[in-house]
Amino acid sequence: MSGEKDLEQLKKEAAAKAKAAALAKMKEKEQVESKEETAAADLDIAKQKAAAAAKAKAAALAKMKEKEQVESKEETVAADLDIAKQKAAAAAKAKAAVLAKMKEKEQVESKEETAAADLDIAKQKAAAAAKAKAAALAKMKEKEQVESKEETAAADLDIAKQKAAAAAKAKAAAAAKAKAAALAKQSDAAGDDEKAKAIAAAKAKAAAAAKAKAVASAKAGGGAGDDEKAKAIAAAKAKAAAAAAAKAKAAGGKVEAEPAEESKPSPNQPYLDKYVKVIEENLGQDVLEDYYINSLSKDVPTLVAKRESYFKVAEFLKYNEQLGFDYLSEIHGTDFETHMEVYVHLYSYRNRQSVALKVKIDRNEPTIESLQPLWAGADWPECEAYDLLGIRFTGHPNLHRIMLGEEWVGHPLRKDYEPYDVEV
Amino acid sequence: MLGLAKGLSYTLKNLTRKKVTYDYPNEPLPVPDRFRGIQKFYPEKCIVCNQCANICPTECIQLTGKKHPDPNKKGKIIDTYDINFEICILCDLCTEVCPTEAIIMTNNFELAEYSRDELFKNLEWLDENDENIRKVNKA
Amino acid sequence: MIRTEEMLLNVGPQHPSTHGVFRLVVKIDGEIITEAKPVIGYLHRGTEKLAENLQYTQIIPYTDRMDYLSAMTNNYVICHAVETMMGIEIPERAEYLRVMAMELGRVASHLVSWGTFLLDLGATSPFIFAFREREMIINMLNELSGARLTFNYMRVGGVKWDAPEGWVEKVKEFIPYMREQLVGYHQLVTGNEIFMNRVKGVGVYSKEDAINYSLSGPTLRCTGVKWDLRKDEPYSIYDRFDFNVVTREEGDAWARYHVRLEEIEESLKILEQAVEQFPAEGEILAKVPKIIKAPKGEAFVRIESPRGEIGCYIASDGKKEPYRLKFRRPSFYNLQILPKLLKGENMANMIAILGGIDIVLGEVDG
Amino acid sequence: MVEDLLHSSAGWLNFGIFFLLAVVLLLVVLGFVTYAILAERKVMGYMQMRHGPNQVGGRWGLLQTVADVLKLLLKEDVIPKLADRPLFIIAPVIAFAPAFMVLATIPFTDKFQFADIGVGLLYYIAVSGITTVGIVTGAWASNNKYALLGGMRAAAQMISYEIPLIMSVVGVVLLSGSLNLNDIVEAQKNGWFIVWQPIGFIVFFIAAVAELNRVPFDLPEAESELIAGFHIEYSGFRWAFFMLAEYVYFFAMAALITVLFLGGWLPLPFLGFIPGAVWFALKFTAVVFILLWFRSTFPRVRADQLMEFGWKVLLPIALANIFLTALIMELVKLF
Repeated sequence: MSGEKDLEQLKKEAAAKAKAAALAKMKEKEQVESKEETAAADLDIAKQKAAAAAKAKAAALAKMKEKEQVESKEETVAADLDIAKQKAAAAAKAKAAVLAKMKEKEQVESKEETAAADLDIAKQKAAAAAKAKAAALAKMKEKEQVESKEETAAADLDIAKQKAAAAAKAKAAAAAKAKAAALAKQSDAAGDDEKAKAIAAAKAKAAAAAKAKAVASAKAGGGAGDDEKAKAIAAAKAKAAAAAAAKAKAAGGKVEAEPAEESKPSPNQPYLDKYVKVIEENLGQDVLEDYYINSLSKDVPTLVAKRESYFKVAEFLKYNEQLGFDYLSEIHGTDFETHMEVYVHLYSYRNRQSVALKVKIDRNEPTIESLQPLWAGADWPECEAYDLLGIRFTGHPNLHRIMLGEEWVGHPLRKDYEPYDVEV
Repeated sequence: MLGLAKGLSYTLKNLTRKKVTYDYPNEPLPVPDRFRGIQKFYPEKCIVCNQCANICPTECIQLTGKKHPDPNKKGKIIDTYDINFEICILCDLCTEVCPTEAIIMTNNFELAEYSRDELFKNLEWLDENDENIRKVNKA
Repeated sequence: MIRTEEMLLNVGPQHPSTHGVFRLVVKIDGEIITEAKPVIGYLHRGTEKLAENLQYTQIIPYTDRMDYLSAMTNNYVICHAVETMMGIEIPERAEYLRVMAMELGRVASHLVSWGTFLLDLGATSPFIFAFREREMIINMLNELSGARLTFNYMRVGGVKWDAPEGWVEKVKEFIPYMREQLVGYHQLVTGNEIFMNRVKGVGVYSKEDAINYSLSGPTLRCTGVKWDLRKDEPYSIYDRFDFNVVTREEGDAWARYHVRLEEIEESLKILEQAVEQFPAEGEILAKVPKIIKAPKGEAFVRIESPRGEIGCYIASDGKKEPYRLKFRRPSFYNLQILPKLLKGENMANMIAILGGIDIVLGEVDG
Repeated sequence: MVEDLLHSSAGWLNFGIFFLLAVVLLLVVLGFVTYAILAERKVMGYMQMRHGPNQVGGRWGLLQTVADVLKLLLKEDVIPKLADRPLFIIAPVIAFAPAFMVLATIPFTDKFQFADIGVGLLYYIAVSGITTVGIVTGAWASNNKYALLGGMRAAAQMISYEIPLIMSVVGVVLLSGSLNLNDIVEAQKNGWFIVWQPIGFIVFFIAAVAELNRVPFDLPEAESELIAGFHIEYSGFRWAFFMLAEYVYFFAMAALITVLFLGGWLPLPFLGFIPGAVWFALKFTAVVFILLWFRSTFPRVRADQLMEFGWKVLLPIALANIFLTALIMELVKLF
């Protein structure tokens, strides 16, 4: 409660507007967590003094830019640039988040700790830049998009400035570690309290920061794996560190998949090796983009085909003597915002083995060969993917909007779908 | 022909068997204690934690709280509490998350109304819905 | 000069034998179908889209409404997918409760399938008899979960409720009763010459066709493919039970009818063993975080529902809501073969074939 | 009584008497239909382990059908826009009138009969065929594809089963030596024709069920295939007419079977003290019950199998039955 006076002071100085916004936000149920993360990430950013960092980040963000997100993105970029120049903005923002959090009953104790710490920082800094804060608040409200963006951005910055991001920056490390811990140790029940505790603990332990940093960057590598371009930047520098971290549980990214196998070989590894060997022998080295064991999905061997060789691979999987995947269990598409993905789950009754085949396709021009000529069972599911995601399957005999009808506007499972209403 | 005769003998035997139907509107349908019916709400127990409104998959619960009238006491008390039974699917999640068992299920399931508006139940109605209250609410 | 003309006939979406809002546009020459085009989507509720904004716990009630005749398996598949991703071990008692609930659901589902199939063929009584037994199952599941159809019983990590007092005994008593009734079913229907003429050789497809068209469940096993995920890719605790995978070779409506009825018997066998092995006490919910978050990545699991292979694909970005949720809905896949089967059949066979595939429209349309 | 009237001179008085009698019979028939429907629902209910109607008219639901009929009378009369209006209106009448006409020849007891005509049996079969015309007319006039399919099925079924129906009674006619229904009953004094003509009875019974469009031969209105078949577009009282025709035929056919094969009003040996009317009612009820029993047990036959069965099984058997009967009669005469 030592920060009580300071709190009053700061309310006058900096948080007059932020408080109102923060109070309104309190009622938004799921945002606390993302706010924390955002705040932490912003703190991290705020500590970067070089303008070059902001530039690099802006570039990274620009790469991810999707057409529908332009507006919010511009806000974000602007905000980040400001932040990079001024420490105060981020601190105020963090405080706003902290104030919001304070009202949450369960977390009072740990949060007050955090608040006190934050206030110290906040005091050092000049009066809050109202404009930057407003932009930041707006950003906070867009939880999903912003969060992922921030993650990547923060990660990029970390990598770019690995030297600059010294262990002394306890706050950034703590936040990163908390985040990493939450994501990596899901099964260990990383509740909100625990995370808050982690922040406090990490603050005290500056030594742990270096390690947390490594984890964070490793994770960044994993996160970036979804993004082709970010991967190019991140993977180059962080790959070695990422492999060392070997967070098998964050194995969504391909980067970690192979090291994970080394640590614990999957029972299905021989099958994967066999499939890859047979495919590469017959179709050449460059038909597969990637292959790995998906340890989250009952160790199913997963092949990622290249866009142009997708049909060839599928055909081969069905007709090759050694593979013989005669049963199509499932085919569907997913909109990953940076790209579309078609997921095919095949099964061979002859060999009693499954395989998952994936292919990434361009989101703006989602066209792919139909598997209907190979497996008649792909007929309707492909229509469904066309209907709900807008993926066009060339060579499909009767591609129609199977669920919604031809007159429906838009493809609902796309992440940028807006319901069309004639009356509006 | 044998198969036909077998079938005939089976149906003939059923003529005298015990009837299995319920005399439903005349006699209330027996339902087990766990049965999920229309909610009952205890305003005095509610601490306005919003968990029920957050967990509701159909977002049919709306509630507002107000400051506690007694200035010495902290926290909030419930001001309005509405459940829209047009979209409520009686999934039981609200009672599952409620920390004080302020909202619980009853075994009443008859909810037919002549107007859709009447399916919008407010705090008073939910408070008065106090028959056949479920005995066990948490596993 | 007699001129014949093909008629375009709309069967459904409101038709007593389409088992829901399913429409079939058939071109008929007299009563012979020359072309059939199924039209679906009348019951599409966008479960997958809705799920993107719901927590995993909140999705479970939605799955109840997909295959509403065996909601337990739907509950299971989503929980199973999340549990697989998070690597949660389920307590033994919860596993047994799940298995018993699912197998009771399977019996109930096959009973409805049996009753409605015969109702489609014009026999009214079997439907009522099937519902008599189903009512007992539903009452049991009602006692267990608190609802008759939309159970919302399973949770990630276990089940919501423990078995009430005396429930396991009720299940135990039900098993011999159901066996006795099955004998009656065979007496009433199976040997009936009219029935046999209606179903034998109707809607035949080969093993290759069945696999090619991604059929699963009884529609696949009726062609002689010995494939049951409970046996071949055991999930839950199915590897502890001794039961057979029922297959037939004919691939017609008659074979499907038999596979379903015999599967009831196999389910009863599983139930019998589950009741025997049921642990006297134990946890029913594993230690799971309060807010369930699947780790970043993706998973696809499939299990055996009464209608076939029900699968669940989750792509997660580590949040409490799935990034993408997709159900592999067996009825949707099974129905694809319909246009092929209907070509050249007459109206009466159309009903028999459709009834034999046993679709649930909530599942077809998602 | 009726006999005298038939031979008396035509006049308003006689016409009035006839008219009155006809109305009485109509009411009796309507009463029968009312309770036949109730009986059907009750029997089916009991066989399916439920109660059937039990709300209107006491716990037996005695007024249920009355309430249903009242409801039908009060319903809006809907005629589809694209229907053939005159035919649509007249079809239920064409379907119903013959059903009532055939009742005239049925001898309920030795005294109670409206028209004792020499070719009673032929009259019955000939007139009953007209109903199908009404059904086809209604089906066609509805301008609905399901109705059309149902109507076509009805026509095909009538043609296929009318022939075995007639052929199977030829044996009875040979034995009794008359087409007059009274004479046929009298000829059964030495034993019912179900005993002398078992094959004929079975063929006749099956064909009769098919003629009645009842389960397992209810193809024209196959609920699960054609939804309601020929009367899909009919509602209210027009629909009631079709139902009425169906149940009056049900009544007539049960009566005819009683007369032809079960000895009409004749009592069982040593039980002659019970009046003929009671005997007739008992036998008649037994036939009705069997038909209802069928309904709650059997699935529906498929259209092509129905045709095959009629032409390839029933007709040859019926012809063989005639031959066999004639042969045995000749042999009996020889010795």
